[in-house]
Amino acid sequence: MIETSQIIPLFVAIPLGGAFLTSLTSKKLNWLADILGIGATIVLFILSLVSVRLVYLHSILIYEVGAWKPPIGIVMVMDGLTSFMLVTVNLVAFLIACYSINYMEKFTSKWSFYTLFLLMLAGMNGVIVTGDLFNLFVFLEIAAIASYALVAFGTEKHELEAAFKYAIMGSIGSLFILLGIAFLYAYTSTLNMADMANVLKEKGISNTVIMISVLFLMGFGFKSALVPFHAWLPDAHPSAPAPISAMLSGVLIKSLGIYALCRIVFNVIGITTPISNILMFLGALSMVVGVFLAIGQWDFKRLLAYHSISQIGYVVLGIGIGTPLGILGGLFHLFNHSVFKSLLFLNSGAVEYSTGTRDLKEMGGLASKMPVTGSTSFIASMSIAGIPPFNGFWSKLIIIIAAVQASHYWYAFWAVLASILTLASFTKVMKYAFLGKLGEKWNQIKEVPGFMQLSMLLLALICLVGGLLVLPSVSEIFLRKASDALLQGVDYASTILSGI
Amino acid sequence: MIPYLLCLILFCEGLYCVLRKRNLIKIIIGVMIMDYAVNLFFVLIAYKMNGRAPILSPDTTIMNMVDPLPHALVLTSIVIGLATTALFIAIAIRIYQKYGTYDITKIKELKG
Amino acid sequence: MSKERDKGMSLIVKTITRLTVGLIFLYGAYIVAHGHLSPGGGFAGGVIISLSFVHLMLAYGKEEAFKKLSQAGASLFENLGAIIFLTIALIGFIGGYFFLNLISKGTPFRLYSSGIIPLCNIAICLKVGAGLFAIFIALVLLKFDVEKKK
Amino acid sequence: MVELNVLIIFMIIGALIAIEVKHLLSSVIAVGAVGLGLSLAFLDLKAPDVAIVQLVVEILSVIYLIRATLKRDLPYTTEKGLFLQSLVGLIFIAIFLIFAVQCLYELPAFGHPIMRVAKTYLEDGLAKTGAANIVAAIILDFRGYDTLGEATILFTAVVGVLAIVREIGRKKEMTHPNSSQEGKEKGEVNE
Repeated sequence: MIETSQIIPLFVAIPLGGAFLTSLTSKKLNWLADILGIGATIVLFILSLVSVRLVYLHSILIYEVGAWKPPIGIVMVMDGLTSFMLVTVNLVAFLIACYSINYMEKFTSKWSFYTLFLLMLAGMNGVIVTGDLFNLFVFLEIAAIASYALVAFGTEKHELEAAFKYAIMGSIGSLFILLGIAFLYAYTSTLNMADMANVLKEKGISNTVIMISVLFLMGFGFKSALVPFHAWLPDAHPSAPAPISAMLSGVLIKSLGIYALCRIVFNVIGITTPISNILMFLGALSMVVGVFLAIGQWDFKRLLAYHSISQIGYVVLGIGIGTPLGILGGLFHLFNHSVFKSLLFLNSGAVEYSTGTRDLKEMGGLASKMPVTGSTSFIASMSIAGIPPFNGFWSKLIIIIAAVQASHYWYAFWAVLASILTLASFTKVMKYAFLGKLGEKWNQIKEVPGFMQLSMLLLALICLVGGLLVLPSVSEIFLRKASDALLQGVDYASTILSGI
Repeated sequence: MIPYLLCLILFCEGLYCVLRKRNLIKIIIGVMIMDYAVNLFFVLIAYKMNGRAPILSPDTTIMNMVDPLPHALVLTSIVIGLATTALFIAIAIRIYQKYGTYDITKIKELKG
Repeated sequence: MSKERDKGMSLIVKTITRLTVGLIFLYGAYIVAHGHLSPGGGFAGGVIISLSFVHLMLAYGKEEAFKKLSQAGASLFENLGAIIFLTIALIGFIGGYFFLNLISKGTPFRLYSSGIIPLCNIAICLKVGAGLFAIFIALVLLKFDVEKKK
Repeated sequence: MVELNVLIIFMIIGALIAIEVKHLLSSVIAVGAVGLGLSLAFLDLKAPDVAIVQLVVEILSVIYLIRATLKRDLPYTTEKGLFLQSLVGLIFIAIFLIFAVQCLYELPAFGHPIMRVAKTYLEDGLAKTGAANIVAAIILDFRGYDTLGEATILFTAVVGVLAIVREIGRKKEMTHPNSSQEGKEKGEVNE
């Protein structure tokens, strides 16, 4: 099994090597940066698809870094959830790297963009594949620091301000996580997650465990912008360049926030009823507050950012319900959201690229001049609003059914309400931006360049066929494996320690 | 017990500074103080009564040493703190260039 | 760094700096080389080396310091350090594992011992020293004035 | 461990001064004192590696901070009209402290760590890695992957700082009503 598990460190080594090479070689040569960025991301995407196949064959892969057995050394783990997240992250990253070739022409210093982009990707992949708590923190910080710098990439007034706010809140979240790790280390005297789960199971529930759960909830709540901790997101996500907004909203808050939280809460500490209730409550709150704040917005990207809060609420609600169906729905919605929210941010970037504005009131009738952008953003809007054949519908349906089955009728009601309000909000976007009469001053605009069109079309295609993932034969290899990884709870420990 | 408590008070002091102060440099200082407190907490939980520093020497064989693992973690965490501080300072100086002040109440351009 | 500071500080400071800066650099190098035997290591040594350059720049002004290590040079060294470190990690694949310590361990308590650890220390030292100095240069070169509004 | 408590109280007082003093440069100097106290506390806790790194890092971060505050016309900080906010902050902190104290009783007592994993490092570290300094053995061999991450974080910060200090971010003139018009007509690119 050693040969097949050699694949795991590549998920970190390739983007890191790409980043170092980009920064070393392409300060003068923009095309080299493009090639390195695209090359690294496409290799990673193919490897992530391979990893799905490997998980299907072996069900769990474990790699010991430096040949040290856990808990002495660090292990990397690849199970269903890991490969699911890897596919999500690397798919979106590859398409966004494609999009950036043209879009980032408008900015100076392309090499530092690609370097930071690849470092952020390395950080996210590192968080996903690791099986060690402190290592998770280190890679989380890589991704976070790269994202702070990327938010300020345009170096305009409001971008710097948003970046400062984001950086401060993000590092407070990180410090809470670090304090939680310190408490856990003092309590269990180990850092390996599987080993830690074993020790915690022996000791049972105590005040310390509750305290640690609260610290992690606050820390990862900051990272994933759940409602009481969401203040940075509506500033930071719109201020970044469009590909980075797509990356932040699409995958960063999920891999740093939701994935890490789920991994720790489900597999290390063990889910209990109070934590599950808190998760459901926070999810429902984010869902409703996010959508209400989004309705009044006229700035395209800011509106999308508020919808990110709302959609993250669906994911957390689904996972918090804790039944197999709920977790499946939550993870499926996570995948769908990363696809259609990235697409929407890329659309907003395309509109900004052509017209130079983000204000919905100034647009109108753009669909006639920009057919690709218009049609793909129609698909994405219908998808996020939950209209039948598109993927968003299926995942929301599963979450609502799961809430009803677990007799949380109120949460189901809030989910339906938020979905209706989302539809209303996106009807507004379509009406003001793409339909209606073409404004006088937009007669000269052109459709965006080829690579941008290509990545938007591919994402729209995934939105269309994404619903097929719930078919029993398909979900057996992809989604079911991921939800099984969470459902096994603290048995994670015995699975891993026996797999060595 | 008492060192743990004092260390947490230091952490809360930093948190108070971040929540309360309205000056960019003061906020950075608050984050630095929180960082110090967490690092101190790691080293406190590693301490062993009458232990030695975890460095072996050829002539003695005393094994009553403090826990070396948190020291390694703190080394990493100090570097992370330095990196974030440097980034904060760069952003703060750029904000000063744009607005001419470090006062956060005067530079609120973003709404909501 | 205002205009009059560009030429550096007074003669006394310059003389003292000339005497001490080499020693500081040497001390950093010593800490790096003995990282696996005594307290210290690549990180501490790297910071000390970068502090010696910072010291030079504060005392003599920008031009003198750039003659020793320019910004391009600093970021080149930083990249080299990062790539050497990653390469050391990847060389482990020859033995079958990422980060495998496959060089002979040598005799304990000697300078030439413990496999990849001293090499890693040197790579980290290059990276940290050059990187922190690059940040310092970037902050110093930043004009600390309010931009004129048009 | 009286000296340790004294050192931490010194740090707490230093931090209070750093937070409350009006003059920014004095505040930075006070932070330097806190960092020095922290370094001494590490030395007292038998962590010489960490103490050295903390000392040198403290020097460097104080230099960076002084770079940001070395300006004559910087106004003194003023705080006013934030009574409600400080009240909420204080209540939150009080709740946090009360809960934290509850669970401090359940942690192993001060000076008696469990050392489940650490025992292996101390006993086999020299034989398996050949490094006499166990901390160096951990950061570069047992947990070398963490150190790769650490080095990458520093690299990220350097590239991030270089990206942020660019004078102009966007290349050409754009009709951009939401953002300000500054920084676009500036001269050369600062890379």
